[in-house]
Amino acid sequence: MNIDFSLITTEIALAILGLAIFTLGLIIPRSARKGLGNIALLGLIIVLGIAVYSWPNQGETLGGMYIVDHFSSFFKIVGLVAAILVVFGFRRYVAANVGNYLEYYSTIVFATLGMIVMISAGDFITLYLGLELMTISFIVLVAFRSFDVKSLEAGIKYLLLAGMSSAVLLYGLSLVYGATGTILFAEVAQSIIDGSGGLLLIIGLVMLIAGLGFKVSAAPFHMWSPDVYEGAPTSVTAFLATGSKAASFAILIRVFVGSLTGIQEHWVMLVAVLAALSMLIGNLIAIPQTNIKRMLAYSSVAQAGYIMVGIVAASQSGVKGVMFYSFIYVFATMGAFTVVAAVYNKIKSDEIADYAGLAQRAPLAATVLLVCMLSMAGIPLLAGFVGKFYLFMAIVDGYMWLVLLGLIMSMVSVYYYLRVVLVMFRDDPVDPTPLKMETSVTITLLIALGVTVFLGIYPGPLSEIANTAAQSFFTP
Amino acid sequence: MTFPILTTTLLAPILAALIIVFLPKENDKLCKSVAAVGTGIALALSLYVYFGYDQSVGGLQWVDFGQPVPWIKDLGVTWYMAVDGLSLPMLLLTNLIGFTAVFASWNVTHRAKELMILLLVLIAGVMGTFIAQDLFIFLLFYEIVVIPIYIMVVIWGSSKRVTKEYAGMKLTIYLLMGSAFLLAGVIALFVNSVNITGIADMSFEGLAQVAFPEQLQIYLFALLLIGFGSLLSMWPFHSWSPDGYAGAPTAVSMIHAGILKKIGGYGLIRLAIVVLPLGARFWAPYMAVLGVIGVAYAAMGALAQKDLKYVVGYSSVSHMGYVLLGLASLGIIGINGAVAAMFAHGVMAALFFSMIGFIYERTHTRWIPDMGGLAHYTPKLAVGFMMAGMASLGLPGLITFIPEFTIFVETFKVFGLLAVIGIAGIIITALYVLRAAANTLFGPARPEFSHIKDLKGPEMVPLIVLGTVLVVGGILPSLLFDMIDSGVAPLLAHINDVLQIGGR
Amino acid sequence: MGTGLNPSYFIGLSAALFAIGMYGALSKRNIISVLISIELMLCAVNINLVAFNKFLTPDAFLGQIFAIFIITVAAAEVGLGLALIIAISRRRETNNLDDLNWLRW
Amino acid sequence: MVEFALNHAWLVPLLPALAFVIIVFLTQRWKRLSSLVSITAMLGSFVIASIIAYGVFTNHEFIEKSLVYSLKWFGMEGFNINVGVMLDPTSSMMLFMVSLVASLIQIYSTGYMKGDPQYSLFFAYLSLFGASMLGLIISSNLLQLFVMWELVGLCSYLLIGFYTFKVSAREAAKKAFMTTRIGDFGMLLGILFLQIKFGTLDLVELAAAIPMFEQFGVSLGLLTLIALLFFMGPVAKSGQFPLHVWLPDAMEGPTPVSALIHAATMVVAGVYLIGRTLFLYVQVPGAMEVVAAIGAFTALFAAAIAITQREIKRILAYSTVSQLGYMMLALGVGSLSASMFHLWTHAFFKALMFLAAGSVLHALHNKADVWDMGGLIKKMPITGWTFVVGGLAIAGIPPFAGFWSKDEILVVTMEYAKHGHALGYVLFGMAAFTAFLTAFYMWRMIFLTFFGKEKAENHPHESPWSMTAPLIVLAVMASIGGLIGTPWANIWGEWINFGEVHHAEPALGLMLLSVILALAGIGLAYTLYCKDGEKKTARKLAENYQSLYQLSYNKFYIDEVYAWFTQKIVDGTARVTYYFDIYFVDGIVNGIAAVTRGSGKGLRYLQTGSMQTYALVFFLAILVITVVLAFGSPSLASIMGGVK
Repeated sequence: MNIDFSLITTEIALAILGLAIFTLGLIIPRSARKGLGNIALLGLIIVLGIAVYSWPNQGETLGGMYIVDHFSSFFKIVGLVAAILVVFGFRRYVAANVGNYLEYYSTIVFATLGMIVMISAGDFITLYLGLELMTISFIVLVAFRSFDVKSLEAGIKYLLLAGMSSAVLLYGLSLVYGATGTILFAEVAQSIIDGSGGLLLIIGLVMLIAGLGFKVSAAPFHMWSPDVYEGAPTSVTAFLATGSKAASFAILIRVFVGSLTGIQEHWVMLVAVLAALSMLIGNLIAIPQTNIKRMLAYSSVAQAGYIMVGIVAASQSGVKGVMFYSFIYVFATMGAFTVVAAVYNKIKSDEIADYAGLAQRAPLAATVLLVCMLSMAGIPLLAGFVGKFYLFMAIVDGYMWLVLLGLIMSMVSVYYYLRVVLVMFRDDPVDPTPLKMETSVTITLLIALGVTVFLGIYPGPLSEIANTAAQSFFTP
Repeated sequence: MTFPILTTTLLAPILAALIIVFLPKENDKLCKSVAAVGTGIALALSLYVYFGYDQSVGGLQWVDFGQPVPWIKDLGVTWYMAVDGLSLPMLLLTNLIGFTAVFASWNVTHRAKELMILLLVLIAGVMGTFIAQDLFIFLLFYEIVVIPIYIMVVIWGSSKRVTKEYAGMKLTIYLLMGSAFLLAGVIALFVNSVNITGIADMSFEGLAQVAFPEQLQIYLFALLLIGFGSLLSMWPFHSWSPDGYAGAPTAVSMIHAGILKKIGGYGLIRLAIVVLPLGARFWAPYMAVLGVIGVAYAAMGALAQKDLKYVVGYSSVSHMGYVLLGLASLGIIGINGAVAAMFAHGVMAALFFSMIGFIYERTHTRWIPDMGGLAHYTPKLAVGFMMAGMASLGLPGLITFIPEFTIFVETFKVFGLLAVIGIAGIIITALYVLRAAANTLFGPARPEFSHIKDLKGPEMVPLIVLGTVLVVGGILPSLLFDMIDSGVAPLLAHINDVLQIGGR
Repeated sequence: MGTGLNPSYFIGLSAALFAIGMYGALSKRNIISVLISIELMLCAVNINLVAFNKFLTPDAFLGQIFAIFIITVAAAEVGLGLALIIAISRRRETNNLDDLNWLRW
Repeated sequence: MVEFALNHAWLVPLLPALAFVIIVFLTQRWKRLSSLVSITAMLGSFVIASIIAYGVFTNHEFIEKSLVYSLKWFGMEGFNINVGVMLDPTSSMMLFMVSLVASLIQIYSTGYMKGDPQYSLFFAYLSLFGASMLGLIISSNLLQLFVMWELVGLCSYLLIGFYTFKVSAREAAKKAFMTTRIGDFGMLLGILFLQIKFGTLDLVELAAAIPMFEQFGVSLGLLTLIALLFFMGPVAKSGQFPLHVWLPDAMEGPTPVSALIHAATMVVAGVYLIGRTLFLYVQVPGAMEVVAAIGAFTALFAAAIAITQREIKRILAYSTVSQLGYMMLALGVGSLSASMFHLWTHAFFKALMFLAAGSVLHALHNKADVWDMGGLIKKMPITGWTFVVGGLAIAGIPPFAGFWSKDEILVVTMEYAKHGHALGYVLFGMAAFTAFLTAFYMWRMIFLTFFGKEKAENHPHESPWSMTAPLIVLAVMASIGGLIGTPWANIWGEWINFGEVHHAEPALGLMLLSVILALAGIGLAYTLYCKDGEKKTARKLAENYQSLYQLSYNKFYIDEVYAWFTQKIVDGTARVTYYFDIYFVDGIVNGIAAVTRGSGKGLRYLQTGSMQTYALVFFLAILVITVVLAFGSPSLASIMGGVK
């Protein structure tokens, strides 16, 4: 079989970039390794350029094992954007708290590669490979601060739990394979339509949900995420919360909406329940948190719940909602975590209490944190509102209870976001010296702010793109 | 392609806010002046629009850019800024109160810069809801105001019976909860309209043309009623209001009681009643009952208060009960009255809160028993207080009487005895207002207040501007009513058509 | 194939193996044993794959290929795991999971 | 000129209104100037009013139809309100009377209020009152009239509480406003009924529409209800029982205010209003009887209180209440003419007596108890003799004004009785007895104040001319003002009537009766309070009939009942409501919040930090889901309503 390389240029370029950073890092002197960050940034931007440029290309290669359509391209771009922001916005944080640029940056790149491979996966094996490439890279990244026991604990927890989850996922895959006799999504879908099914398939389905739900940290498979988010370096947390989550959602859609549509009646309600559970648990437990990273972790569990709503719809509008939301979610989360990291750089603390008077010490940071959190809460004039609108639109007839729950829960989330706002804005700082933010951080913050607000006021273009992408998913 | 005067009006405060961002923190007088100019421009523009509106033609006028600008295609959202006789009074009210609110907080020196920025954002947000003729844009502005308010309350608020943190959080979360229901309703409304007509159109006009089945209307109207009702402090969704106002700084109390609540009533007309007439017809009796309960209950509550702000807080709940009653009548007279009452109460409440704010600044207390005889030291302030109070008890010759009377005319016809209970509210109102006034302003002069100064300079602005509106509106009600009627009449005509055809 | 084997045996076997692994993962306190239990679960998967391949698609080696991939990746994972365990025991003088609860609530 | 005045009658209220604005915004600083502005404006109104009166009373067309012109105030589909002017003999008479009395009292005030820090403000208020009162008189529309009605109420509130530092004044003002408010509530309902049933509030249209009320789907019962509701307004405003309680307290205000507002003008607005809407009442005899009964009862009741009061102004206040009762009675028995006639004469002699009383208080530095006075007539002759004139007038001694009007009322009551209303005889009896009491308590006061021997501690002195001049003018009016309505030449009745039959030949018997009653009252007062210096008999009577005396002296404890009702019932309910609000309604809100927070705190501890717990949850979840999906999926779906 002939391989159409034009379809996988992005992946190839990314792989080259990763290796290049690695080898380059080995040959240049330690002192010069600072530059690797810039190289990674540059490379990623180029790769993003390639990805955007190759938007028109669609098709399948490797005999259907690798699917390239607007849907996958969209999520690839999302992942790459996340990677770029991580590399750019956290440079000082990495320099100060992580070190070891060489492995760090190359691993970031490989994690990204894993994501986009997984996004394009057309069969179980590619799925598994991409997933594991991503996961293993992330384990490395999570445990990167090997001098910090918290980071190590997070790493080992992530390792073991991820191992179990992928074991479960694989078992599920094997069962589905057993039930349908194929590992290609397309053929799976076909054979289900042709009537293959039964208990085997159901159990496989459940295990798939568990395995992928773990990756998107959907309750009740979310329990790893707070610990890992808290323990991991903030940059990694940010990447974990955005890139990995978005990619996992892409594959979740690919597997369920794409290939298991035949047995919808079995999983739609299940996903709906999981979504509701994620909203509830995420938002409720976030309330009493005192560590901002941990709070954001729980809120990202809730966010997973919202995004899953789009899968419940199992329709084009639902998929479109998911895409739109994950795009804006990347910027909101990145903005928030960038602030967290930048503040940590100055005051060496992630405790919310220590954010007192931030509005006066670093107005921009405080504002961005406010805006990003509110966007996650879905307050209008911010992108999150539009995103939620699209998501809930998809399910409003038939799932009113879920819509109401989702909206009420997002208002609850405002409660704990506002507690941070309270500390930042009301209190007067212990020491009022202004916090000087680096240019890279400032720019990242401005980007996050700009995109969040702009898409909140004028979401037209993005929703058009998401629409076409969703269309391509259903009619290749 | 006409000049987008409404969008300009909307942007004036925003622009001022942006300017203030780059002003030095220390120079708070400058910040305030810029804010005053910004709101002043907005006020001037809205006055120009108000009196430039052609009532004989009616309908939506001053459409920005000449026609709706496509905004979000797949949702059929358009940037559709226009005004009719329903929006204009609200727009004018917003800018009146916004302008005066700046001066009401003239004496604030603690972090004045931030206060002004938030205030301007707030004003712009509220303005947007009234001029947007597109449901989605309306929603965008609908909630944005909540967050600035929270921040303002927790920074500049005051803790009395409840802490300002509690008050702010209650205000915010309560209203957001309400808006959750509203949002659910709106989403369902939109999706169903698409399912029925096949085309996505979010403009109020477009939605009004959709023929929703009666059951759906009833079910959606309930959601919208909860949403808008809680903002209108409809009983029993009112308990945020007194605490919220008590905790909030003067400017926020003014804007919140003056305008924000009115968004609830405005939305009920513009969206709920006009788009879902059958649902409205089903729920109208319940609305009326809730309205009457609100009137009597809140009036009684106000009677038991010792804190000035609580008195006004409860009284505003009670007045909104009248508005709800008027809306529930679903008749042209009643709805005209309700809209006019919203305008009138806005002016009155704003004046009341600004005066109370000044009193609090001077005496550092709002506890009525601790006051008395203030009229001896601050006659001007007393005048303002009395005007607001008299307006609040619906004294003829002030702007509040005719609207209330108009509401009574319709509701008395439609609901009979129920309305009588509501009308009886005017007695209780008189009682608590007169008590508050008497115990605050009159009686023997207290030596401990001998040092306090009367209103002067910028502090006079709220009294002058709002007081003038109170009197002029009272003497020439047609200024207000002709405008409102020109806006409400066509809507009512539409509703009646639907009720004829769709009804039974 | 003449043998009287049918898939259900293999499914049962793999299920048992998976369950054992799961039990180990849940009960063992030593990190390494947990790691090993996870390997057991993966083995269960492999058995499944190979068996299904045998019965469903004898001519295409989907299952085998998949299994090989899994084994490889698992190896990498274990390597990483051991590295982490070493690092941990350096910092916290323990390889007992119960001691790793600094991150919680 | 006359034409101009008739067609610009709105100038009459406008001038004082302008004066108010000018004083408030411009001349407040200069006291003299302010009073000058106010008086000039009022005199201007008086001039115009006189011209109007001349124009009206010289043109017989006005007897039949009144001059009306109006313009749109505001309106909408099905609800239009025009404001305008309605001129007929009644209104032009009122215009003349009010503007005259008001001018005199303003002049008087320049002397009385001299040196008061809020001098200018006082005149501003007076002007505002003048404006709204005159506006009320010429109103052609019930809503317009109601607006003015409330405005005069506001002025009365402001002026009663004019001495803001006095707690008593503050409370009295509040009481006045609240009491009238209750009346206004009923009146508002009445107006609403009219608007709803007859679709208009224009007096002319209503007058045309109401006689054929059946055509508007209004039953007689409903019309009666409307009339009675509407009557609540006048009951409160004109201090009729049981809403009379505010009027005596209203004497806390400066004396000119008492004279102007609470004797001559505002309090008679209620009577005037009923007169204006008599076309409604004649349709409903039931309501008419209520009006008459309440009027008669009030007259007697107030008189019974007045006989024991000690404060000079209180006595006058109760006499006002009682006289207002007369007017109501006259209306109730259907005689617009008699009632308006008494209104007219009463305005003069009551204003006169109040001003005289004010002059006394001024001289005695606000010592108000009549028992502390005596022999003042020597020191302040003008005040004293004018007061006596007033006394004669109110007691009903011919030829003083009061005699003619009171006699008229007695006559019409008797006729009412003769026309087959048994109730009429009772009313007549009450009215007659009241006449006796009136003469008695008035002269009791006069004897105690001006005659007998002087009290040493008092150093009275005659008041300045600015105060005495108005007294003289009013005295003149009080003496001759009634001559236009004598039974022999009843010019009044011919102009001002509601088509009622007025008796051709004078009823000499009744005249005699009323004179005898008056003389008896005066004589009794003389024997008790003047002949014997120590007034032993008087005191003995008081002691022998202690209970009765207390009952009367404490105004039959009506105020106490009201106070109890407000403090216990109303405030009690209010407090209950409030606690219900913060503990129940708000309790639910806070409860939900607490539950949310609490559940968050609780769930948090699932996150034990031990990785194996997480794994356990993970696998358990899988197990549960598998079981549910494999065996219960459809039912689950149906429960959650997951239908697509």
